[in-house]
Amino acid sequence: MESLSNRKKVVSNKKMSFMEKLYFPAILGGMWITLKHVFKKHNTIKYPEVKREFAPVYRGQHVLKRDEQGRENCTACGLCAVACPAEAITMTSEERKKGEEHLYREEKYASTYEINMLRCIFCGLCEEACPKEAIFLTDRMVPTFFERNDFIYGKDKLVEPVDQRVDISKRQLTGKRPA
Amino acid sequence: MIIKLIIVVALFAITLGIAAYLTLMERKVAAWMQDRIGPDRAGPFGLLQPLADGGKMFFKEDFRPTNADKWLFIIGPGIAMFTSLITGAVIPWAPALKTATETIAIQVADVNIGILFIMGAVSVGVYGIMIGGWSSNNKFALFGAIRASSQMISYELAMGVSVITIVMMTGSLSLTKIVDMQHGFWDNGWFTWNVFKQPICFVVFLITALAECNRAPFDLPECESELIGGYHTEYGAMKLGFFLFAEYVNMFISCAVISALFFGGYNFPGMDHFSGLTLTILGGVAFFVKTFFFIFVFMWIRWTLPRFRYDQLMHIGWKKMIPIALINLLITGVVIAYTEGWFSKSKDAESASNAKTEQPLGVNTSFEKTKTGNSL
Amino acid sequence: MSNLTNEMVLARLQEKFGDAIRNHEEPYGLLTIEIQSDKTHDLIAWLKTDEVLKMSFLTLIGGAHFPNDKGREICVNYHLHSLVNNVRLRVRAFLPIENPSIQSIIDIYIGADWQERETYDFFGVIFEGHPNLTRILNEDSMDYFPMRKEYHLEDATREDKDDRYFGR
Amino acid sequence: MGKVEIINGVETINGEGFQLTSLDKVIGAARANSVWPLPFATSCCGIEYMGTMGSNYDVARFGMERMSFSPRQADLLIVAGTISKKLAPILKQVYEQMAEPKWVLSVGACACSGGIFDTYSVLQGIDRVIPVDVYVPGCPPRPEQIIEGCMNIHRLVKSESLRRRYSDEYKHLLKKYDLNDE
Amino acid sequence: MSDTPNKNKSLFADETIDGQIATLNLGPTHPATHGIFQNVLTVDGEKILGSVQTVGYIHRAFEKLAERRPYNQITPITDRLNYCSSPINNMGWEMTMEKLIGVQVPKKVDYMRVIIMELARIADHLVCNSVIGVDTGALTGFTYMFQQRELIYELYEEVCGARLTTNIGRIGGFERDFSPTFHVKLKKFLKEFNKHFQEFDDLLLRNRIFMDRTIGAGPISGERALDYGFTGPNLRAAGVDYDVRVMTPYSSYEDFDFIIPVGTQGDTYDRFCVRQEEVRQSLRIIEQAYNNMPEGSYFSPDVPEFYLPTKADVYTKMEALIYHFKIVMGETPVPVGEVYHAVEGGNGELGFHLISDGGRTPYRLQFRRPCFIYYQAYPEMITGQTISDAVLTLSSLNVIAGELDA
Repeated sequence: MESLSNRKKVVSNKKMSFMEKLYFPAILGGMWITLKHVFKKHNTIKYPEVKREFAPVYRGQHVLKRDEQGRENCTACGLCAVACPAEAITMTSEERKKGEEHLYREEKYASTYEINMLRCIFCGLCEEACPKEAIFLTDRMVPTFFERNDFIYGKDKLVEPVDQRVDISKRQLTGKRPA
Repeated sequence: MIIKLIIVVALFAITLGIAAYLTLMERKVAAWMQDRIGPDRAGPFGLLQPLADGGKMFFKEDFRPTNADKWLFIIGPGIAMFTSLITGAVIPWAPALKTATETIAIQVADVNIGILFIMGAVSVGVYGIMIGGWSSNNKFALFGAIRASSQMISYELAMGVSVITIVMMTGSLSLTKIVDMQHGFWDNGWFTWNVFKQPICFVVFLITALAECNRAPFDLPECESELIGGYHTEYGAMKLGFFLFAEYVNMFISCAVISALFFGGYNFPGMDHFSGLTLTILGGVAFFVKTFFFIFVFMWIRWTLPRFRYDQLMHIGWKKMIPIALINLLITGVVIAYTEGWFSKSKDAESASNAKTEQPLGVNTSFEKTKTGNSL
Repeated sequence: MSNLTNEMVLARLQEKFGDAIRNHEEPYGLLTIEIQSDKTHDLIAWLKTDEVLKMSFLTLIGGAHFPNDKGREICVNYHLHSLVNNVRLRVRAFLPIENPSIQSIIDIYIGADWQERETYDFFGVIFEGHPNLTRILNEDSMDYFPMRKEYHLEDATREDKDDRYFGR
Repeated sequence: MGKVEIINGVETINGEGFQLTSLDKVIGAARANSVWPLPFATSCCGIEYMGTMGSNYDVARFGMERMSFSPRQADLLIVAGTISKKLAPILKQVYEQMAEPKWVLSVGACACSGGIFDTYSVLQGIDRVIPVDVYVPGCPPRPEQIIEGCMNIHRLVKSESLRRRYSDEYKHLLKKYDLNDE
Repeated sequence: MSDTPNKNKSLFADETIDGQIATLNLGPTHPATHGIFQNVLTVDGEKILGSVQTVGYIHRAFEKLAERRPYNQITPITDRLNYCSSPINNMGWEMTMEKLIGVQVPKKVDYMRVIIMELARIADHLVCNSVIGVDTGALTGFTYMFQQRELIYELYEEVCGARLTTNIGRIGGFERDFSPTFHVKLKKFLKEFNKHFQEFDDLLLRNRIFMDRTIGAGPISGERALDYGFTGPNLRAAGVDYDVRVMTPYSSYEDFDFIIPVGTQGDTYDRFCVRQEEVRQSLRIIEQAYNNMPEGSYFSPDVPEFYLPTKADVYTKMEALIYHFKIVMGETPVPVGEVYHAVEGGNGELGFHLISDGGRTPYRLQFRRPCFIYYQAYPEMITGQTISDAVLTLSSLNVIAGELDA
């Protein structure tokens, strides 16, 4: 068959030279390579003790952010649920009542907000969809559990505690794109 | 008698212990070569890993496939384990301990056909694999068994021929004599160790030993990527443990035989300056150092090389190894005949001293007959 | 590489197959012709051997279901590629849903084997002359053709979902 | 070697199945350090499991580098990847072929729940056919998470009584999944 | 052994050599299948007489799923096609969409895509070739190459935040620019990769054991391969230099200088060599793209109805907010039309045949999955060979279950 691209080059050479036919040169060469590695420093991360640093934009466990005054950002608009290809997010919205202004930033809030971590594929579309900067994926991993039900993350696990803020400032590359 | 008993028990324990820790060593060597750490969480540096494996296997459900042949299924690993353990009996582990009153050989039995015994025992060992593989009633296991048996038969020949070369040079089948012949390190302007006298023979023996132990690149009987587990596919629990254990015992014994046949066994340079208990201990240490070096080489090869294909394996065994070994044997024979003066007219060379050593060539022919008779 | 344009291809095709070519269009630069379903095999066979076009590479066979198009519900697409001329061509035939059968092209391209089976599996298109027209991806016991528009995607056994949330 | 019956000879404090004896502890520790996995790797998560085997994460540290593709030899079934309804019977068969004691690690969204593939052909979670011990979320999980899951399995193994496999609860569990005891 | 290409045309050899014929199940969970598919081999001893394949064990109904998801949610689905090189799938899909809506992305996006796609190709070929190593019994090369692959994953992670199923890029560009860390890591990777790769090469390529194993294993001739619809490295190994990157350049591939490596007989050794050389060529392309990276935006400003506006805009500008909602809800109108777009995936021509009726989801989206098409040639390639060859052929074909079964 003629060349289709004029760029082809045959790369496999199946002719063995005499030395190659003897087996030993290549075998000894290979053994030399592996021997060199014996004296090399290992390249293993001893996981539970040493942890590899994730990229700041890593898509791990979600967090529902609060604003500076500790109010929940989420307004239960449902965009994240719509954007989720795995259909893992469910929520119910409720009107904010009088006296709850210190709890919720907007007039509506999510009374329940659940993510099924077993369904979630950590694609990050919910984060992009959120118009209120409420949900973010963080560089934390979702732990493993023995029971299925433990993976339904409700607001108790998702909303960041007031005193333990989750730092997402580096992720805001998505939110605050330079023009 | 008591001393012998002690030696037997000690040898048994040491062999088992070493085999167990060889599994750890293998994992560690593999890890080092692959820039990893290897087992490090069972005890300090993973030293309890073999115990953990053993403990687990011992308490695992003992399983027998419904269609398997019940007795053969159990006998298989037993034979493999038994034969691999008895081979250690004839290996001289250290120089004989000479006390004032008696000479204690650090060896279970100094039979004068030691090397023949090892060859025989090893060739029985394959029955364990064959029986195990056949009785599991699994096609992959059967393939493994078939591969194992044909591989053993093919490579035993080359191995035997290369051993004969050494036997011819030594004039004895006794391992103790072979080792003693390599006394020291340097004598009469040349090395005493057989490896320097018979390098080709050594290479052939090393390769065939790899094949006999089913080690890569000859690990076809159990090659994981093709046959899942090969002959031990259907085995679990301690029966599997026996098979794996037997493999490591075999490897240990093979390496011991290599160092005894070619690397002077317990001989080491400058051994004449020592005597008595010191000599015995130092000799023993030298022996084990050599053995472990070869074990390392075995592992090193395994973690470097790809494996052969079945037909290529046969090809190498029959068309390469055996001719090379035979030619080497022929050359050796000619050289021996020449040095012994058979070509010169005077018949002095056939001196009384030579006649005493058990007629090398006669032994060889009979030996080969036995071998061929066995394997065919 | 010759400069074969879509017009030249079309002209040559129309010259050869005239009436059998029902329709043609050029969406996004890819010439698409609709051909009578009984002529598909001949067309593809001819295309493979034609010295000018040399459409000798079968890229893809696929189906589509248009339930609203009466009598032409099932569409079978063939993507052909002339490697030498670097021109692609899409050939399609429409089949009625009652009898969606078309001649198999496995004798022209052996690579059509699984693609035809897949199309059968998904849309129920019967490829006449295919030696082993069985389901390929789904279980043999399946009794419908899942890619047809009337069948649901979702697994009926899923419990942890409430459709109200997803706007679907 | 018949069935191991030693357990009956060891006295426990109150004779109940879940009370750990010192033998239980020793054997548990041994088992936990020598869990031989059977990677039932079907798709994406399988590649990530290969990454876990690689030098950077090295499951060998846990004594888990010996892959047992034969179910007879495996202790841990690692189901990594989508299990379709066509594959489910095979998965069940593999599980049945494994010798006791056995554990199951379900890696990734697809194996745990079907994940993104809420479709007619995908099994919505392998716990519909076999009992699962530990779930690892993620699609695919990072190797760290897989190791985390394995460590959870180890915890489970360590704290498990040797008797559990003969207990009524366990038999009930198997019955629920329509699995044979033997 | 069989140095000549396999001439046996029928799927089953009729005549048998003496001896008994057995069937052997290679799969579904056989270690050699690296995924789940089944081959029932008919064997006479070690010799294979025929093979019957069963696929579909991880059929996930991608195409049906794609009909139920809005356009921007399909990128995560394409991830799971050929998961060894998911960025190529992502970007193939994005380019298909861009073709449909008729948008020209900035040159910089093209170059960024080329870098990511070629990294993905390297990762894909590394997996395939190192797995050939594993199947021949040399596990060590695999671990060396997986360390390098791990570096590529770190690079992905810097760009998109995930390792394997990347969901990288958006319709109209990238979700974010390359971060400074990415640049540092990429430079380091480019500098050091070759050394390690050469080491792997030395370990296997000219080793006679490896050559004996792979030469003549699973051969296929160029004509036959074309007949079967082979594309990608497997076709090139058979001597046909068909490469989508050159034939129908997309994403500015015409700017780069690279050769197309080909083999001669289409056997495992050819495939191995072709992949090895392609890795080197990919590296060259990355270097060219990285050094000549044009200035500009990392997304196309022309498609506000597909590319999400910045969060800051969403809060301040009504228009941006509307677009934001429309994109997320998947309500942006798309043209009615039919597009076929092909990219050179890890295994060959990865095509997207999209029929749009203007709705929020594709009317019909069909993937041309190279694995699915060429895997059907497997029985023919292994007939007359040994079981060991079959295993090697399988791994050198690089059949990815996700792509095979869709």
